[in-house]
Amino acid sequence: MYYAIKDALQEEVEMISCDETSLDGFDAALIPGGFSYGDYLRSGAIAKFANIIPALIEFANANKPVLGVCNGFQILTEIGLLPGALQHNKSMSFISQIEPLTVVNNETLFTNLYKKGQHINIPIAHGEGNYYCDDAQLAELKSNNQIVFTYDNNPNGSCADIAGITNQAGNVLGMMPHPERAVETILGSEEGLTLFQSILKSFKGELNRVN
Amino acid sequence: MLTKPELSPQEIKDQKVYLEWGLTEEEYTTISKKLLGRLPNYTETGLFSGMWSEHCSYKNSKQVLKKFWTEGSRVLQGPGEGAGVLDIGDNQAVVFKAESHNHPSFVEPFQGSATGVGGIIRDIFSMGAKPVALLDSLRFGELSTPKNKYLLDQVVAGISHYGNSIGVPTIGGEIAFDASYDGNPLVNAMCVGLMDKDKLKSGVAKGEGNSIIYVGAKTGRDGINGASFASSEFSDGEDLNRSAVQVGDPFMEKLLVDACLEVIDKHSDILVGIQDMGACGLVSSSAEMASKAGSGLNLNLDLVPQREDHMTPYEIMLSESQERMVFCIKKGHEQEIFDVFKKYNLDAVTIGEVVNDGHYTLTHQGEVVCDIPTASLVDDVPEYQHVGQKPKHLLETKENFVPEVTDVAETLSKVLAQPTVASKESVFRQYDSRVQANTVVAPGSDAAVIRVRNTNKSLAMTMDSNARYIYLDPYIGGQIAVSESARNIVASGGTPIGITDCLNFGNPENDERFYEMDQSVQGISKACQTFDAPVISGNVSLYNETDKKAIYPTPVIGMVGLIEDNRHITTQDFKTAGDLVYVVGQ
Amino acid sequence: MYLAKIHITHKASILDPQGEAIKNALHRLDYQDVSNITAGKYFETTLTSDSKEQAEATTRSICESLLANQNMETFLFTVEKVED
Amino acid sequence: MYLAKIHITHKASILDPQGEAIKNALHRLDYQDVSNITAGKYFETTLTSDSKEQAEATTRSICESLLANQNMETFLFTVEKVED
Ligand SMILES: Nc1ncnc2c1ncn2[C@@H]1O[C@H](COP(=O)(O)OP(=O)(O)O)[C@@H](O)[C@H]1O
Repeated sequence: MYYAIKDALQEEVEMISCDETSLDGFDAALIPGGFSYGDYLRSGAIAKFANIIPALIEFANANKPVLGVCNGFQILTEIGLLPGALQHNKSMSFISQIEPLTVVNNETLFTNLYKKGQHINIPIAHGEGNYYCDDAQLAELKSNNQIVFTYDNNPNGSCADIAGITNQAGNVLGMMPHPERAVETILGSEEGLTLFQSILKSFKGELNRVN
Repeated sequence: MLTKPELSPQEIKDQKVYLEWGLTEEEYTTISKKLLGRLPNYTETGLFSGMWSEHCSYKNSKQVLKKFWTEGSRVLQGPGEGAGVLDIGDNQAVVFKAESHNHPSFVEPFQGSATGVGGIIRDIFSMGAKPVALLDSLRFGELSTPKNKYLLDQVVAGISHYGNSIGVPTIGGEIAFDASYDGNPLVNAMCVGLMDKDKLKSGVAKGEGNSIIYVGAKTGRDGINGASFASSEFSDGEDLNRSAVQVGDPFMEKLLVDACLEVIDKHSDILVGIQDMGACGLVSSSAEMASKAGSGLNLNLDLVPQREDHMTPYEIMLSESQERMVFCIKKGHEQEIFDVFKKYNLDAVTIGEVVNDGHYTLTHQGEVVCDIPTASLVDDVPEYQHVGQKPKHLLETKENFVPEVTDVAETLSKVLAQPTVASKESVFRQYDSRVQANTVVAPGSDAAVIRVRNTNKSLAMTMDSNARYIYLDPYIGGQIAVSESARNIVASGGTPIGITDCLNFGNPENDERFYEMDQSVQGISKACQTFDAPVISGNVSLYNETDKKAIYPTPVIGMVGLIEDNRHITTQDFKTAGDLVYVVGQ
Repeated sequence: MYLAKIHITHKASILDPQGEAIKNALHRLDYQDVSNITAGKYFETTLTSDSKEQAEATTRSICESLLANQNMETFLFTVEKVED
Repeated sequence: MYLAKIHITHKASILDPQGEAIKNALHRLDYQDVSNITAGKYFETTLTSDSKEQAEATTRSICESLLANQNMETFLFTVEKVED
């Protein structure tokens, strides 16, 4: 994630320890994948008590962009910034492969450079990526246009083929696929870079950059 | 083993307990008469049994290993350290090694393979390198039995669990099935790391008064004396009397990697030596570090972080608890190390110091429980000379068998349906092959490719072996194994630069099995020389027999190639309809 | 000292992938009399709380905050006094 | 119909990284009265066996063959008759 921003997007990026308590001065928070606390108990369950979390919630509530990828998505559901939960894949085994997705909503600050209905290939790599929410919640996600990405051939059993959703306000995106692993041709795809460029674009349009 | 009361030296001699622990009569006599001049006590006998096992001492294979070609212009570190190191230019080096975890994976396939991965990763970062890729080579009996299916599932799940959690991509490997591996599956893992050439570290303890620091997880009663256990044949009944299984904790290891690399990066000047605790745990790591410099050590076992109560010196020294390392640190600078580990919430404790008298001395609860020459554990191990004999099946020539193919399409689809030949996607899709975002060619092609960030270079890597060829002609078969690896590297755009190996064989005390090992090593060595790809590291797993039946001779080759220009990277698949297909070679 | 025994189970209305996988495996292995199986978690904690009430309160609190994900799981526990 | 309740726990002396991770998290969260926690598994199965003995035999067998890894875990279960 760090290199995707620094090398591919060529923007300023800084790694913040989970022990920090402030996100002051940052424009966007990106929560990468990667088995926080060993993923013991449930993915993201223990991470929700990291020192940085209150600051993250405040940051999100201030309507600043927050992106959680893979374990980052799991953490966002655990701390309640996104609805639902991520269960074990239906097959009960880890799945690592390149996955075709559809961009369902291109009107978010994360997807404004994609076309609506565009098919993109992004790698997935997870054991607990099976998105679950109850029917009422699903209806709400749909009516608010919160479903951003869906799988073309649902690999893990997610309800309604969901691969990524935003919160109601649209400033928090959680997704299981890894856009940061698809930012250079040498890695097989650049189709994830568009997501980061979209964030940048929405900034350049709307906000004066801090720093 | 856990509840046995400690026997006196005389009782050990009278009851011949050392035999149970894998020491022979002659070895015991050498120890008591020649090396110590007295009877070893319980703890000392335990230490000898571990250190003198094949797994730690290579006493039956040294003679053969000496035949490997280990030179070449790129070699910065050949066999003998945690892993081998090759120069790849621009002050960068690649570090790699393969390791077997066969026996533990049979006893407990998930944790056995997981801890195999954990162990090989520690070998890499203990040299100062960041682990960038994992590969695995697996052998099982035919998939027609539930037991073999279970072993396959669990072994793959264990590798996936550890590699994925720690965040090192598993990008290649191989699997084959054959009845000869029934009851003796092979689980070999290889790790590749990258480092700045000038950061190279070694596992040595020297300088009187320097501190021995223990870091990482606490010591429990896991896999006590596993090495002498791994070095003996086993029979089917053994499932019942195993000692406690080692459980890996990849999250702990991730912290350990980060902490150790921080020490190597920022505190290099005070770091005299570093080594991981692998087979035979604390005794083997510390004694090997000391023996390299001809030093002695004083260790106080009460200071060793312990997970369980009432552990005996024998258990503390021979525990194979995972995720632990030993440092030798310049006297007076211990606090710098403690500060680093504190940040990561890991134990770091001074447990003793280097001395110049050459003695390996352990105290426990105020008593000296071991006082022996360090050399007796490491350097004085007997080396056995074996003479091979050509196996009978190679003497009886059989008539050439020419299969009759009536329906080519049908035969082809039958061949493709063989588990050994069929696609391995169901396995490698369980491995996170893209974490770290450097994977250019993921599993599914000839060799896997990892780019070296911030350069225009990449590394290609592969693991290969074809045991049947080696069974039929060990010398030529050994050459074929290396050649297959080299073809995989070249077909991916790389130049072979070196290999590591895992020598999986049966009982070396059997002349025919020894012949297979000896000949195939010579074949491998010859091919390596031809390709200018030296052997820089490796591992030996002998006694792979169940009820006297040995596996096929299975030396596994792990090869790394250098791609000097990323434009040379090539993948296996056909690209466009209408392209011409050429066959090259003979 | 108190001992809490905690059971975490999937809510009935939610598909339980682990339970399903095990059920399928059992049917393949010809355990025909197993009609259903649900998978959950079990924890035992020892608590040094001053009273049973306090031990119960602590246990409830760790279930709610950490051990169970109440979107999909429910918990049940018992607390008993044990020898120190 | 029979209901079996199955508890699977770690053998003593086997490292339980999950229990450790949870314990550390609880201590960070200032649950000081939790002195220890072990993580295990809990299964409930319904069986259509003809007798309680048969239900017990089946349960034991699936514990041994599938649910528990006897290298590292031990199991305990109870079987009771329930309404169909
Ligand atoms: N155990 C394994 N782990 C990871 N990748 C594997 C494993 N087994 C096979 N593969 C991958 O599957 C592909 C095909 O392997 P293999 O059948 O051995 O091909 P070949 O015979 O052409 O070398 C390779 O990319 C290889 O790395």
